[in-house]
Amino acid sequence: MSLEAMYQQVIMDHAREGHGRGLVDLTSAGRGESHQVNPTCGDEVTMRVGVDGDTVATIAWEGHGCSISQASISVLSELLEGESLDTADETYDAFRALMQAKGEPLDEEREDLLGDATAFVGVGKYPARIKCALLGWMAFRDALIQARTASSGAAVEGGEA
Amino acid sequence: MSLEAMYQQVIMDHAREGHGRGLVDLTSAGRGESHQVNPTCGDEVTMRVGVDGDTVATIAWEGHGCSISQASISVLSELLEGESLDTADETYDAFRALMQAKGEPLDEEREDLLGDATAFVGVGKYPARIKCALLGWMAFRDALIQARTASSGAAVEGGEA
Amino acid sequence: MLRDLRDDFPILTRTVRNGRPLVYLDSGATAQRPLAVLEAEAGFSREHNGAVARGAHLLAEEATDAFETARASVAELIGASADEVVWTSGATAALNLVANGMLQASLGAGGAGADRFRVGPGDRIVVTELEHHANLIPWQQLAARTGAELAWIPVDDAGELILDGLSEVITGNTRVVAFTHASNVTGVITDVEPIVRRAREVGALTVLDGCQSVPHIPVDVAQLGADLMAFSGHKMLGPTGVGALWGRKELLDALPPSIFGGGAIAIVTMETTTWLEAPTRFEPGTQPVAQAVGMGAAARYLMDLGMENVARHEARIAQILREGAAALPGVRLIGPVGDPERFDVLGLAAVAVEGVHTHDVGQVLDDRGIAARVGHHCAQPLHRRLGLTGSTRASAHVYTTEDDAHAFVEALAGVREFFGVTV
Amino acid sequence: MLRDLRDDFPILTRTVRNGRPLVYLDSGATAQRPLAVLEAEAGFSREHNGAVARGAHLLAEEATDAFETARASVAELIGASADEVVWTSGATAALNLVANGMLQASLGAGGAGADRFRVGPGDRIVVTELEHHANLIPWQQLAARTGAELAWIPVDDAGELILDGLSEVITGNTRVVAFTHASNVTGVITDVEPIVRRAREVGALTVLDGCQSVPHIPVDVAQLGADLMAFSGHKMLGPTGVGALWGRKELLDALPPSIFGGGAIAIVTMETTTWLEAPTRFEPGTQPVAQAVGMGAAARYLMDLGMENVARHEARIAQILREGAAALPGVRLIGPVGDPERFDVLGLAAVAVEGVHTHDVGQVLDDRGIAARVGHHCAQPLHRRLGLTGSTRASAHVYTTEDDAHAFVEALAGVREFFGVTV
Ligand SMILES: Cc1ncc(COP(=O)(O)O)c(C=O)c1O
Ligand SMILES: Cc1ncc(COP(=O)(O)O)c(C=O)c1O
Repeated sequence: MSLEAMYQQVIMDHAREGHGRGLVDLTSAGRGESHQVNPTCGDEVTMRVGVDGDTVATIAWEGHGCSISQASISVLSELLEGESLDTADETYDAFRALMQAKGEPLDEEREDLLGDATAFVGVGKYPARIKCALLGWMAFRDALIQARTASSGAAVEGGEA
Repeated sequence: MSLEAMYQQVIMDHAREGHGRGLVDLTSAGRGESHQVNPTCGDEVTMRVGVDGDTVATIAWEGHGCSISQASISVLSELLEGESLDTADETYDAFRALMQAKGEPLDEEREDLLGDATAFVGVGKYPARIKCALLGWMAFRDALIQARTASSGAAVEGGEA
Repeated sequence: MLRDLRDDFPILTRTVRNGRPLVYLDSGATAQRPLAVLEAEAGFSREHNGAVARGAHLLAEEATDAFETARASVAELIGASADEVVWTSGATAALNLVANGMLQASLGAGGAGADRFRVGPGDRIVVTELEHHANLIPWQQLAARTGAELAWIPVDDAGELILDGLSEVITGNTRVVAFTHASNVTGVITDVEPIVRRAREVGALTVLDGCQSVPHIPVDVAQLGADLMAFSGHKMLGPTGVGALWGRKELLDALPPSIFGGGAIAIVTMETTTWLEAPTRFEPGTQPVAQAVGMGAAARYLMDLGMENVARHEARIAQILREGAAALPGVRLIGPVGDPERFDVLGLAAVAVEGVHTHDVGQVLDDRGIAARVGHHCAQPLHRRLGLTGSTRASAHVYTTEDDAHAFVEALAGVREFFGVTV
Repeated sequence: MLRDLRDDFPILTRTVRNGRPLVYLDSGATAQRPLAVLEAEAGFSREHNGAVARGAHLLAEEATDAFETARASVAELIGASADEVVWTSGATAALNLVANGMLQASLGAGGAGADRFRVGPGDRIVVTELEHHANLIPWQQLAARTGAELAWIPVDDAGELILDGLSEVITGNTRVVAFTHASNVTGVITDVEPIVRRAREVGALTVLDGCQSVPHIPVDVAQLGADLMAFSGHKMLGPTGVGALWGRKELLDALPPSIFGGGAIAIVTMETTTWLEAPTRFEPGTQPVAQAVGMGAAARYLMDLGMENVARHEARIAQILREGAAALPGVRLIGPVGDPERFDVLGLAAVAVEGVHTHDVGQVLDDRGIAARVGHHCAQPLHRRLGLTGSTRASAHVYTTEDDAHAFVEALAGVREFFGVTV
């Protein structure tokens, strides 16, 4: 595989653009925050996720890292903000599957879900870089679980009040 | 080398006889005692050496070990009790040399010094057994140094009195 | 039974003293290695060597892959999952990792999660009287440093553990019970269940020394029920320089590390360090990578043979060694003859010859090309308890033949005569 | 200069990504091994494997002999005597052996003889700001466990140690000063003399990290004047899984052990243990025997080449790497360019490329078959001090060619363009 195939233009663009960058304060009832570190290189991300009912309302983050990790966080932010919780789960699973696929494309259904994120297919060929691509997704996953718990807790509390 | 060549009859006899066995109380002005352990097998010897003027007056010991270590202590006791300190030193050096000689005999002069102890020549072929043969000699050396120090201390004190 | 596998072990074709063929009966000390292991280790160095988990280049990737695949093989051998297996430099290091982690915890490391590892005055640490020094001294010293009390399950005159009074030894204040899965002297395979049960009752951790079990009998950590287990590569047909600690993941994640360095950490400042999860937190510095690959190959080799088959083969050897030795006049077999049909003893026999020192016995064996072990086998307290300073041990592995075992018994039969000892 | 020795290293003929020939520039992480080492290690296992210092049989004798001969070779390489060299599983283990021995002493082990190893509140432990984690965390944790204070010799903006204010850092209450002989990031060879002198003035022990010096330049412990020094086998063309601690004999004899097991002891009862002299007291359990034999062969290989020749060869590589990298726009060389004529830097260059993350730099290199190292190289505090999270490092050894070094500089020159970064 060529270097150009790994660093597709979509990735280069996202790495520069950084969708969702900036740690805004969240206002949704369901809020979660996660901090993840890649121990090999010291790259870090802090991500906040806000949940509104069944929807991922907000994704906001701050961090630094390689172009793969930065682009991956940017794609994730663009892809999942405003999506349903179910779609977020499925997309997360699809992205993990893509990383395990050793450079092979997934089925059409999951490719559709992943959109721009399919550009990361080449990363699956480089085990050392999978951690980079997953850094933001791990943070998202972790923050989302918290946000959901908080959101359903708030609902229950609300119900009790 | 055959087993018989290592376990010469002299060695077998000394192992049984155990010259000098029995930890008698020493009365010489110069007295020393040493305790040595072979860590591989836990064999131990406690040896007392008494020095009178220029002479090794008494050698007494207690301990347990393999036939090589026991025979070696017995030979040593028989060989050095009553000898001059100089002869004791030379014999000690000769025995150590014999152990390093990898089974080859030493020169005639040192063989004469060693007497029965030349029978241990075969041990030098077995590095793991050299420690066994040396156990008593180490104890002797150590106890002798103490005895000498005590003896010359006593002499000085005596001189001062 | 086992296929004919002598050709897999190049060293077995060697001759030793007086040109005699080698009869290797010292596998309990260190086993010989099959070509599959030698090749895995050397092949790794020749073709794939790189820094594990640290580089972004191809060799680093291949090395990481080989290293982790080996971990999975070793885990499979003992029925564990890979993230519960920590590489160490050997079983001794693995046992010390636990005891020294508990020392670190006792001195305050590890926060609240490390509470269960803390010991101090009023607490008890339990071992057995037949432990190998590697599973005694770490605990003895942990007790000495922390003020905890060391107690032990005693052995009877035959060298067997006395499990009757367990609840008086494993008392309510016991924090950890460390014991061997199989004795390297008596050959007896420990009845693990009552000890683990009693330890659980009082909330004590259990640490198994699997050095002599993992290489010789089927071992399934889930079934054994202990919390942690140590074993070595070189005793299971693998290389020296590598071993493993298995432990329940949640325990390993909470145990403070006691060896510190690179690769095991998340964030390091001059003042503080945060650690990664297990197993990585316990693997600072460059690991024995080629050796781990070799140990993985050894695990594969054993699994291909089938551990049941291995155990059955060694039970047959045990029978020849133990019944043979026990029947000789003036020879004392340490431990029971056992019933190899029930797999209650290992393929080894340690004996004391009346009137002949173990070093002298060993010399006679060596003269006949038989490599056995002499001395206290790193179990001084057990020997002392039995009124001995040492013994002579023959111990088998997959490549040991019945002829090897017979040769030992036969040589032993002539020892007393050679030294002129008569009853 | 060096003879042509590429053929000694089988892995160098490999191809990597896209069928490109391997350009191995990650020797600072782990070096490749010559056939002489691979053969010594495998040949030992194939023909002489036995339990060291424990058996009375021929194989045990041969194994012991090979193990001790290897120790003598390693000692010779650093100008020490054999009984001052302790085998460990690596440099990380060796450094921890010292720090954990001091912890044991601080908790009361070792009697009066261990007084000089005790630290506690009011005492100071000194390291430097550029240490590898392996020579930082053990001391940081020793301080945390004992209440001693950790202080460090700082680095300047260029990454060089500031030796001007030594007496403010190494104060009268300093008990130990641990510092690297050569930085694995800046490549600078430490001016050992003033640090040792000041440490002696205040009666502090000195512990050198010789990981990056012993494999690359002539090292003579007597001349350096430090008290203890750690180094690894795998960085000096030897196997993984083995390393060494050198120390003055009287210090080693007094330092309490911190890893406990068989073989290192004189007498063991259930309650107490007495230890043998060094080096044996620090070598419990089955040692990395085959690996020690391999490390001995590596020492021989280096001595046959001549360490002056090795240093001269690597100085030439250093020049190409460092001058080359420093001259590239948007590339920051960490540490000074140095004057390889004066042997003040190692044959390595760690660089930060403006606007491009080290992982991305590494990917470009990897694509060209160049194996370099990316990340913080286990020196987070140094990188943080320099305002970086990571860097990309090329590091050489005896087999590195000038072409290898040029290939790195050339590939580096194209990185920023590939990622569309312009000044
Ligand atoms: C300067 C320095 N110290 C210590 C170490 C640790 O050595 P090892 O990983 O062989 O234990 C290294 C290697 O990573 C190093 O470069
Ligand atoms: C029962 C037992 N435990 C522990 C050990 C120590 O293992 P190692 O020397 O491989 O660290 C041994 C081997 O000598 C053993 O037989």
